[in-house]
Amino acid sequence: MSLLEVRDLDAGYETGQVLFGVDLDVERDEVVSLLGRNGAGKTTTMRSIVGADEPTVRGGSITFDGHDLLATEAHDIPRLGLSLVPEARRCFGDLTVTENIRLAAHHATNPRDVAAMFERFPELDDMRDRPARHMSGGEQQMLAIARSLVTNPQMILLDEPCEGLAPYIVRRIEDIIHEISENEGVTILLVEQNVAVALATADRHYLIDEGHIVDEVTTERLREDETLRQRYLGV
Amino acid sequence: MSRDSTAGVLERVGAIDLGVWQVPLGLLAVAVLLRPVVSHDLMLGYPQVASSFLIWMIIVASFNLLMGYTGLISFGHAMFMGIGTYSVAIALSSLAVPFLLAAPLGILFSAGVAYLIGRLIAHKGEIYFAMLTLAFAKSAHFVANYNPGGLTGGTTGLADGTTPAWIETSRGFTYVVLGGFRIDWYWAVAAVFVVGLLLLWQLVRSPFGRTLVAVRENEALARSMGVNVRRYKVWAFTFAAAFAALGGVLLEINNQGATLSELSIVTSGNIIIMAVLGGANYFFGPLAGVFVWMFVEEYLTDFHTLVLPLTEVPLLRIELTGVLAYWQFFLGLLFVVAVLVSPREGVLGLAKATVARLSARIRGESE
Amino acid sequence: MSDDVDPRSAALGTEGLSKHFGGIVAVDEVDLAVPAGELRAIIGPNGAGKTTLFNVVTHALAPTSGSVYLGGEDITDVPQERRPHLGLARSFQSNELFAELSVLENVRVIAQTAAAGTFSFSLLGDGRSVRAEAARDILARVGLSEHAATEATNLSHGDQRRLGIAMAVATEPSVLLLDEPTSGMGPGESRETVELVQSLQDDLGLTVLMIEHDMEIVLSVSDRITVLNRGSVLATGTPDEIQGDDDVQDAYLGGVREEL
Amino acid sequence: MSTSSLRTLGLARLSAGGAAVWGAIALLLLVAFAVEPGLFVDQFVGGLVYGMTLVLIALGLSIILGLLGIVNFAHGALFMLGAYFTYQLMALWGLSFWIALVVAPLLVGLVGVAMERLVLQWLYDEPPLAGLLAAFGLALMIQEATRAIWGDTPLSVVTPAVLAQSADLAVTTVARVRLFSVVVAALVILAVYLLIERTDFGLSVRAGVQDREMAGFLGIDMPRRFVLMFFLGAVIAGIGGVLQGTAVGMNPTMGQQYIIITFVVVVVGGIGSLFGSVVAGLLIGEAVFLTPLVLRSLADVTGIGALAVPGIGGLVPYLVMILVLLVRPRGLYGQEGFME
Repeated sequence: MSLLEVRDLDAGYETGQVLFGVDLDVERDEVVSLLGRNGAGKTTTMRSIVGADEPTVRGGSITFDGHDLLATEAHDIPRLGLSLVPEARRCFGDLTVTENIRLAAHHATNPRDVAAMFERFPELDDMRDRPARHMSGGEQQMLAIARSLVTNPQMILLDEPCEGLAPYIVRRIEDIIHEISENEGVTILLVEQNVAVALATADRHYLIDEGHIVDEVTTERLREDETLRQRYLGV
Repeated sequence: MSRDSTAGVLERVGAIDLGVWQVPLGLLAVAVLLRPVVSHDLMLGYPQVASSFLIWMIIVASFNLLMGYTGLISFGHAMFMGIGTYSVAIALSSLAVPFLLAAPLGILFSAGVAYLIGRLIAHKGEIYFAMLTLAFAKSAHFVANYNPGGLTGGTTGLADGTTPAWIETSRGFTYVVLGGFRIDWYWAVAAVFVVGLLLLWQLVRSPFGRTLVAVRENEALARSMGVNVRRYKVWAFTFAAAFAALGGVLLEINNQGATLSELSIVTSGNIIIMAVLGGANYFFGPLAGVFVWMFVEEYLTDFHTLVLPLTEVPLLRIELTGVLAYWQFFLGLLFVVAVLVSPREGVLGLAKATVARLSARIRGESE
Repeated sequence: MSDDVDPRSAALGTEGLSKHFGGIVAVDEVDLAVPAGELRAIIGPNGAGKTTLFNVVTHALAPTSGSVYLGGEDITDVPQERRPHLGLARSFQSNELFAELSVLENVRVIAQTAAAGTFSFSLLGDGRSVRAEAARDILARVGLSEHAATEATNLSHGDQRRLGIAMAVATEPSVLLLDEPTSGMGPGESRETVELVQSLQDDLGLTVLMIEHDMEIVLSVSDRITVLNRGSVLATGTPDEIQGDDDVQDAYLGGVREEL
Repeated sequence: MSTSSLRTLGLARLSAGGAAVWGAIALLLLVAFAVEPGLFVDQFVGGLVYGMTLVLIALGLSIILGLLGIVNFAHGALFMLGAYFTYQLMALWGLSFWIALVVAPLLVGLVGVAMERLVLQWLYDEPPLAGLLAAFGLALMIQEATRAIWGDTPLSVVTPAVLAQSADLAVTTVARVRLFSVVVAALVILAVYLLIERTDFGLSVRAGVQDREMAGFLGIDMPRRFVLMFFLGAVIAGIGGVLQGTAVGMNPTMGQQYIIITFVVVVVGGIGSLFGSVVAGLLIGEAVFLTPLVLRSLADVTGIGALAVPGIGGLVPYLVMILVLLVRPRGLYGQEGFME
């Protein structure tokens, strides 16, 4: 059985349905990307998986490591080993870097050592006591990943980690994705608009358009098939 | 259920659609029917309070111009009413200015104060606006209590010489005496009520009033589409104060004087409760709120003993004076329930929806 | 590649326009000059500052520095609510509506504002009939006539987007800023919306700036394209020029070429 | 409530104009002290007691507002219940003050939890107006219930013997119970500060104030924390009520009177800032008690009798608020964009 299984997921907001029968599977130790344009339903899929109040799930099932996520309270989901690095990072701006990480560790069942995270992310070490709001976008992204990693998750959902970041930071984040998947055995579902990041990091790609999974392709195929990219991703 | 869809249901079930006449006829009906209804034996049984009902309806409706139509919550609305009351009382008792001159001046003065305060605070965020109106209202209360120059009468308020010569009272009834005619005070109030609320209705249905609704719905959008949001708010605040003062002016004669309670924060709070209780979404909502509030107050505080099963066969006597003196507890409960169901619908919204649902069922429509 | 028109005489121009949030530079020294009648697409990756640019141009946010010109006039210090009356209108990325008003009323209130000014004491007459004809015409134009009496919040997503355009048009603009008018629409609906924009532009003689992420649409309809990246203008040019530009490919298209 | 708001304290941001104002105030206080030292100290202690009481109510109000976005108008009613529960425990059931000091706040806490579970929790996702109105109705209900149970007339309890005597402060004597109130209030404030700033529980609450949903994504059970914080806020207000009831007495409108001034405190301090609430509470408490004295001294010194406006103390909080908000639209330590 796959680590994460999404079956026939229908979800939406008050204004209308967004997801129509979404199916996706992520196997243990895989890096899988979910690609699509703005408004295609990527973030809605992510929010459905982690049990956010909005969108409302209207049908289908989501299973993680054998647990039915739709029957699990949102705040219990991280304890199953599924952690979210949300879009726009959402670090707690008034809390310091250490506090942000400590907070996450405190609410995990089997957390990693907080101090070890600073070895893992040396760029955060100098700014342990700095409020997150005074950090650059790239630094906040590191913090958001560290905050997730400290909970010692089986799987991380990464929602647009490279949005609005300078190319060299994008490279760094690509490297981090490689490291945590290969060296630390964390499974990753990556949501991206930036095809290059997905090509550089993921093994397999789901293409989502207008709330439907329209294709599931290998990195090879996505690299070569320009019409495919044109059609669903606008590149 | 929202306003338009409620109206839609009513239309579908064939409720009478009077179009543009609905509000004028409704106001007329309230003015004509209120006294006979409240003075009926099954209701309050005495007619004297009916004029107070109408006056408070004007005041609470003026508040709803702010809350219901513009989306501004003022915690100091009683101040503007009280300015009207005190202006007339001072003019009559100390300045020997006739009522017919004092009343419009009082209304203008109230509007002027509101305009200045509005210029200062109308653009503030919801909570800040509410708190600042409260602060100004407290200040007005302080001034009246301080009794500058002996004008406002301090804690005792003003009573002596505050009734114009053409007002007569006998056996609890008040009359307006003009030349040889003696008109019941209630009908004088009713006339002002109908005219005043028609003006208010025209205000909310005019292009100006529709823009206020747009401001309530989405301030940022209104601004980006070319609406000077701040000025609209200032003028809504000013007009609301003028109509509140109109009520205050009538209250002066009705209560024969001015008391500090007319400027108190508790009164402002009661105005909010009445508006919400009735249904801020509707023009007639505040009127319904005043009716419920005042009826419950008068009725329950008068109600002493519940005898079961019959007065003639008193098997069980329950002494209710002790409980019903605390009628505000039950109103508070009703209020909380109304807010939980829907903050802007009130009893009128609930009643409308219920009527619509019932008549739909009677006509055999499935929902 | 850049604009070759003087921003001070263009239909819409900016000079050195910047917006900083604390230490973050959201819009960085942007120079734009959009000649009258042009359909200009604004593209760029997420977070490039496209919407912030619109906010600064319309003064929803005060610029940190720089100037904005509308039809040759310096409007940098003109308050936000005055700008629609000078001919500058916008639609929003999210569906901004007067939720509890009917579709017709949404448009009518704005048509009435356009006719009467930023503030008007018109206390006489029925607000529901003033400018109702004009509003109906606009609804007919955008294809919302049948929904005129519907409460705006009950419209479908696509119709709400169209209502947003209708409201912007109701201000009687000369320059129209559209923020992702097709977002959340399917290809068919997107196509219709873009055709609607084009027909409005032709009929009303509008200058249009349109933020759009669908490259197919952008390449096929725009006269010229401005590419924003991290707050500043990366390139401006015709669709052909932009497609052939290596910088643009690198920054906006995520360096796919480099990977290939 | 955050470390950054603590950092904003400091004279560094005082402008020249601000310095002049504070200088003038200091001078006026000196004059008042010189004219009537005994009365000055008396009033100063009075202001301190009053200010501390305001802070105790403001803390809970501010926490609930920050965490849940609910303007809890009923918080003053909880304060009042603290006083009446004290009366019930001491005067009617004959228990000691020390038992009341512990039990009454806990009972108030339970009322607070009932309020949150039965009514307010349903309004978290509604616009702020709904919560405010519902709390308004709850306040009315509690007030009427109090009148029904304990009557309309003001009540008081017998001060325990240890606290009944006076303490000698050289220029005047002050009832010990008032000093005791100040000490207890200060300890409570310190405890709240430590809880919020130094514990993991406080850390999760601070996170929740900033981004409730994200805190949930990290595995924090926010609804449970809402209940706990509501309980805590109610307990603190209850402690204030016990102290007030013991030192001064109680009546059924005290909740209403105090909640309004407390809102003034929260707004002046800056919505969302616990630290601001503490500063503003003490500031307003002292201003209420010292302003009349200062004006009277000034009238004595200058010979202008009109300066001594009787009853001006009651108006001072509102004047302070109008001034502060016109100069600093977010209050003393308010955060940008909060509740605007």
